[in-house]
Amino acid sequence: MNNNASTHNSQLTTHDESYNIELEVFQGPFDLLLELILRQEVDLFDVPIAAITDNYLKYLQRMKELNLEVTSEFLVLAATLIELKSIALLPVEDEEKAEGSYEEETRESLIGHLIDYKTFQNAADDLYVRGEMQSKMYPRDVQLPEELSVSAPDVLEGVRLIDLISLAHELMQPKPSFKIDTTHIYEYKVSIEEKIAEVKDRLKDRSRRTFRDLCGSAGSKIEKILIFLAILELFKRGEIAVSQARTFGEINIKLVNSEQ
Amino acid sequence: MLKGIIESLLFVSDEPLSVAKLQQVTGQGQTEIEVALEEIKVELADGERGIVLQEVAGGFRFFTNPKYSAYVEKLVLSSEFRRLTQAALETLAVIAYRQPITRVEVSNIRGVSVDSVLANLVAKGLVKEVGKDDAPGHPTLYGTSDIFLESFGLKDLGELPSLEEFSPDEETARKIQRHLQS
Amino acid sequence: MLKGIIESLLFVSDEPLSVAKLQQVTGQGQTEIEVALEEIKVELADGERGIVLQEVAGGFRFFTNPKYSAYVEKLVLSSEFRRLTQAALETLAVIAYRQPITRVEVSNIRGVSVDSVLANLVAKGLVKEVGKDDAPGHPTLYGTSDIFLESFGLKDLGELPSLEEFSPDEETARKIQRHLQS
Repeated sequence: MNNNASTHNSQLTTHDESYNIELEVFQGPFDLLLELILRQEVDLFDVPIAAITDNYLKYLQRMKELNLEVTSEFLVLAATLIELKSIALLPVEDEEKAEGSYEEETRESLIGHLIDYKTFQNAADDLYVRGEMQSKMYPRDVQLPEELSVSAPDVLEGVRLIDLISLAHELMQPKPSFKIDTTHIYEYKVSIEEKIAEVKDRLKDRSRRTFRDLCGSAGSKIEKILIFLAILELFKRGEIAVSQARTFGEINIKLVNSEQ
Repeated sequence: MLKGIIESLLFVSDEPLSVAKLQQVTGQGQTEIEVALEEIKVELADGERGIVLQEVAGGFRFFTNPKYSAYVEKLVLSSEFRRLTQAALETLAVIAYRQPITRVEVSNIRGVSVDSVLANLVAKGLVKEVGKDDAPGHPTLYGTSDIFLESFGLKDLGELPSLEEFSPDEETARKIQRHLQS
Repeated sequence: MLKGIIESLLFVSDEPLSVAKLQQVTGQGQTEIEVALEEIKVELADGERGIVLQEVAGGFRFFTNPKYSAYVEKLVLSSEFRRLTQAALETLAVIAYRQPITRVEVSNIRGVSVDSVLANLVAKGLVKEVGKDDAPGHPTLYGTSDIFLESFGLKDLGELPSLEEFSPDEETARKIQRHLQS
């Protein structure tokens, strides 16, 4: 499975580079994801979600390099994609892949959301065409002929001078800059490599730990995902052994110690 | 005669005139007004005339034929077209089709925070507060304004194409499905 | 086609248009313009139409047919006609205190485009062009009119209370405060 994924990966990477999509400011994470999906004109009915995830992350990286705004929403979607990717990397029994699984639900909801979003994007295009047409049509904003404007009701009827002054005063205040306290927002700086080291440390500390135990310390969804990926990686490298006594039971993890 | 009266009223008015208003000023019945308006509209609709009659925001108003906009702009101070950003258009589309709607609901559909875009649309008068939601905290509900209808040449919201017409085509939907399969 | 263009120009123009001006905007010769104007005039001259074309000092201009003046007056006198919008009031307030001021400067203060609002204030006679700025492109400078002074019972602009003296009352101050905190 792992092999499969990486094969697709490399194919997609070469292909993608030839597209050379211009980096623009995307109207949000769905916009970016849609762009990636729809520009991938290659007919691969089994393009793994991993490929989309990789591309998406690559974009975020380039957006950051170009100092484009990467808001937290982009990162949340990235986390969701990574989550789907990591689930997809696990060997799954056929019957477990049945509908209604968590993975299935997440993916269905993401697909539904993208389709909804695309619908509104199309509606926005329609509005654009209408607005453009209307902006070419000029109404008549012309003073009334004098004989009429004399008898016309006072346009300022009911407006007091004090009202006008209040308005002027308010409008001429220096614009308050709505500063948002950003001290609680920080960049997530931990890499998978660091998590791998951390997991190893904790396993050295105590030779056997459960999966639940290892993930229990995670503060955020993305951290949990990183720990999970770290465990997968360690397992692949053969550095840890994983065992599970029964279905849905605790997953025990221990270091494969070469010295022992 | 009634046609002439209505023509002169539309000519001096600086806002769309509703059928009710035209009834009130002319003392004529609804049917007569509607027939006269239709006649004026048809006469002006040959595509070559300088003026067109359009129903916007619940009333009728004369506009210049869009075909001649280049000349009109040469004469009057060319209004730098208030081109809306893609973000503003998307937000406006969501509000137009889902109103009344809260800020958070718009954010959820667009996948990003819409605070500043929404504030800008309110400042431009295209979107307005229309009430409070019953949900906890009673968030403000937003809807589109008459200025919105006028700016996009719409008689009323019913003139907007149904949202179903904008569903992504089959190929797009298939692509989305396919690419998110693991 | 030329007839249509001229119709649209006459429709939006605030003043009589001379043949020379029409030549300049359309790029057509004097004879072509004159022929087109004559055609428009004849078409509108059947006595029943709402709009008539007249040659007045300085050029040609559309007027409402005098036959229907009673109806036009009734419309103009109806109370809700010509009421100022909030956007118009704000624009007026800025111009009153910052005149002479360009359109772009007003936009900057209000944070939105003011094109149509400004045209409307000029049309209502509250604001007028008072000169050209020295800046590149020599944008038009706007100021308030005598009608504006009269409406507020002011002898001259010097009688406008100074803005500095004016500080918001407690409630307004509290509102702003609350705004900043939320």
